[in-house]
Amino acid sequence: MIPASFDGLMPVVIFMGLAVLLFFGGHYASVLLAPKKPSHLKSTPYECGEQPVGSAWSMFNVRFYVVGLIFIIFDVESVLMFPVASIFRELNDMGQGGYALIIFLSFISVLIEGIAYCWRKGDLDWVKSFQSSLKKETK
Amino acid sequence: MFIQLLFASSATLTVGCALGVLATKNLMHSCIFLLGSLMGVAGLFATLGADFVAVTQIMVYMGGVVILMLFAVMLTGGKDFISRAQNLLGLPSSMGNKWTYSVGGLVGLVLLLTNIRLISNVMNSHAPKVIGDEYPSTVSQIGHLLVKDHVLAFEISSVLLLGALVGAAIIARPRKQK
Amino acid sequence: MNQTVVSYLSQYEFYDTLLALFKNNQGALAFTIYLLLSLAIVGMCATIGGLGTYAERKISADLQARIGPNRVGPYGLLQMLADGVKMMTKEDIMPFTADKMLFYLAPLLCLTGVFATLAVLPFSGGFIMADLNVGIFYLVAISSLVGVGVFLGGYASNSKWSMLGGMRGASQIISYEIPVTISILAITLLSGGMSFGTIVGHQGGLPHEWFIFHNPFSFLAFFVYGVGALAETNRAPFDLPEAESELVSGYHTEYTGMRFGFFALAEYIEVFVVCGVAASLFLGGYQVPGISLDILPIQAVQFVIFMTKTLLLYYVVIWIRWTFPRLRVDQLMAVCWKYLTPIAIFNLVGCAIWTVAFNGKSIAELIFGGGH
Amino acid sequence: MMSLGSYLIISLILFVIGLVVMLSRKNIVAILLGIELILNAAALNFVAYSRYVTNNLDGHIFSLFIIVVAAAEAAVGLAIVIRFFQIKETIHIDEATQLRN
Repeated sequence: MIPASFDGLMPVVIFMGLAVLLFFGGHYASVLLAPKKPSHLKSTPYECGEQPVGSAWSMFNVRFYVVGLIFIIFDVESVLMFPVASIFRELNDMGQGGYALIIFLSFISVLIEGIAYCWRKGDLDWVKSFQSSLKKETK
Repeated sequence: MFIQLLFASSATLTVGCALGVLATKNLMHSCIFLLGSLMGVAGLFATLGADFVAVTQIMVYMGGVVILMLFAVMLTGGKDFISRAQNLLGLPSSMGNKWTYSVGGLVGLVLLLTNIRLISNVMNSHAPKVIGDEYPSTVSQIGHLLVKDHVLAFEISSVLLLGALVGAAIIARPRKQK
Repeated sequence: MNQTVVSYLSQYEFYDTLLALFKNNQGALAFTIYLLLSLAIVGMCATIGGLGTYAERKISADLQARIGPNRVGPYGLLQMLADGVKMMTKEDIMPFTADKMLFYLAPLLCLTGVFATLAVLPFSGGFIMADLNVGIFYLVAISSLVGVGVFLGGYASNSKWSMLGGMRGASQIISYEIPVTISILAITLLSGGMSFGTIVGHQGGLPHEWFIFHNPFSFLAFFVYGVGALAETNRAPFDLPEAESELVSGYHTEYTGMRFGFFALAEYIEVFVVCGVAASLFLGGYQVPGISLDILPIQAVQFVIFMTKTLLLYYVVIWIRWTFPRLRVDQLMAVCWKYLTPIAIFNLVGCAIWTVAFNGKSIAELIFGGGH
Repeated sequence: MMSLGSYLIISLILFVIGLVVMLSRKNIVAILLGIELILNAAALNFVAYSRYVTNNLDGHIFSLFIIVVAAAEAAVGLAIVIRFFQIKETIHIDEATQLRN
């Protein structure tokens, strides 16, 4: 059999290397084949044919950040749940299913509190004023 | 052989991109260099046989923290993040001239040598074990540790995350201008 | 232990003759096998990606009672080659206001994130490049590079359309990662392992042995995963980051020629990967009904079964695209956070309770009484 | 080449670079980048010791929780940065002189 030092890391690295190779190969092919007639007008950012006004790197609404914030907390919680979930069945077979279930559920219940809080406070609404006005109309 | 190559490339990526974080003045580029550096650290974890920690590193940092930082950069004034008055390595000139750097460097060197001298005794008495090439699966062991030995840390971390979520949501919530 | 395609092949005799050819250098032989098979998989996936664009047009034409591409080659089959050549011979334009380094880097990130997922995709019992024991978790993690790539593509162009598309795309991709991850967590819980070998090994060839019909919660989880995966790959009806009618072309508005081609290729391969994951997590993967032998011809049958399931799902994805209208941004976020995520958490809790209550048995085993 | 010492040296370099980033930058987000580098150096040390010295997985658990705490810290820190920017219209660290308002 194969020594374990050749375990799954090698294909992962090879695939990443292939992506890089394909990227540079494609660039090289396009350098060889593509025409090169640069002009100032061609390389202006597209703004429906008008002269671009200002830079696009301007400020954005905070709600993007709030979405990212909720995401990262849930992401980390799911990361912590993965090893416990993968031995859950094993624990159940060992007769410790109840114990595992209590641990797992108490962990998830905190997660649910988080999403319930954000829901209650309206962080999950994308456009607050719009939705509240809709509710008023329907009332 | 392959593992050594992986180690060398990951170490290069880690250190090189960390230097990039230090040297570049554009904050967006800094974030991307940080991504490269953290990816290198993930590779180093993989060479240490810590497959679960490596993938966690990729998942939390690459998918989460870096995106959050990119968002934060965008939310705090777009392009206006190029800092002024820096010399080599991105250090601001207010931090000192060549004399401060050379004296500080000397002191640091002396301290480093002293520390190595001190630590080498400990290192020799607890000689590292000879490590074979085997990389056993860590996932189920980590799972067992999380539900047995470290169950308190596991549960409390969820409370910590809840606190972080609530606190950060309160701070960052858009509010009306007075 | 991680099983790989090399360790699978090494149980046959021809491996030893190959090893003798390589002067007993295990590393070189393993590298050669990996490299050749990787090239084969990448070639196959690129072809599937190219055929995806063709199938997309043909199926949309079919649904709208048109003919679709029929000029290049028989039935227009060579359309994808024509597209590829066209991509390569287009001029590469970069906006002069762009952030040059990040503009180069963005397609590479997308491409790397998608290609790296191919390493753990289980094409058959032996033909899985690396059956990592963190398999599915690794796949979820590494595909989040695509989100960074999309954001950077939008940012670096310094065009307003791109910037809007990039912000939307990044927030959409990260949001929908949560229900997808939690659904996968439910399957991990049922199968008791994260590697694809374990997950597929716990299912059988016939539908009642699949995880989708394991219990009511996993049935729901399949749909949560499906919707979330559609959104993660920016497919319609969740194609807000590249909505033509609102944002011109979204985050790749400023990309031309080959660089645009990389974005498109990454997207189509990602759809294929997502379908493959759905097939192997919920629909039994490569399992052949009624046969438990492990010989080389069986591998070919398993490969065919896996590809059939995956391509059928691919067809469904295209079908959905031409059937449903696009969502609005606030609806998009509401679907993710107010419907999918709570349902996914509910499924996870349900699966956990089911596992403890019925000792991990599926519905079919409970009704017909089967071994554990 | 692969030994405990080389991992420790990489971790040391990472830590020092993170420290310099933290000390030298005036931009709050850049300071958070430095903190991430420092935390990663610590996590790398834990895993390296876990493989070469103690031979059990407690080090992995430690670095797992380091990553968790780092994510929480980044979330809260960046939220404070954004709030600070909304009040002061800048993210220069020297402007942060008041505890209230």
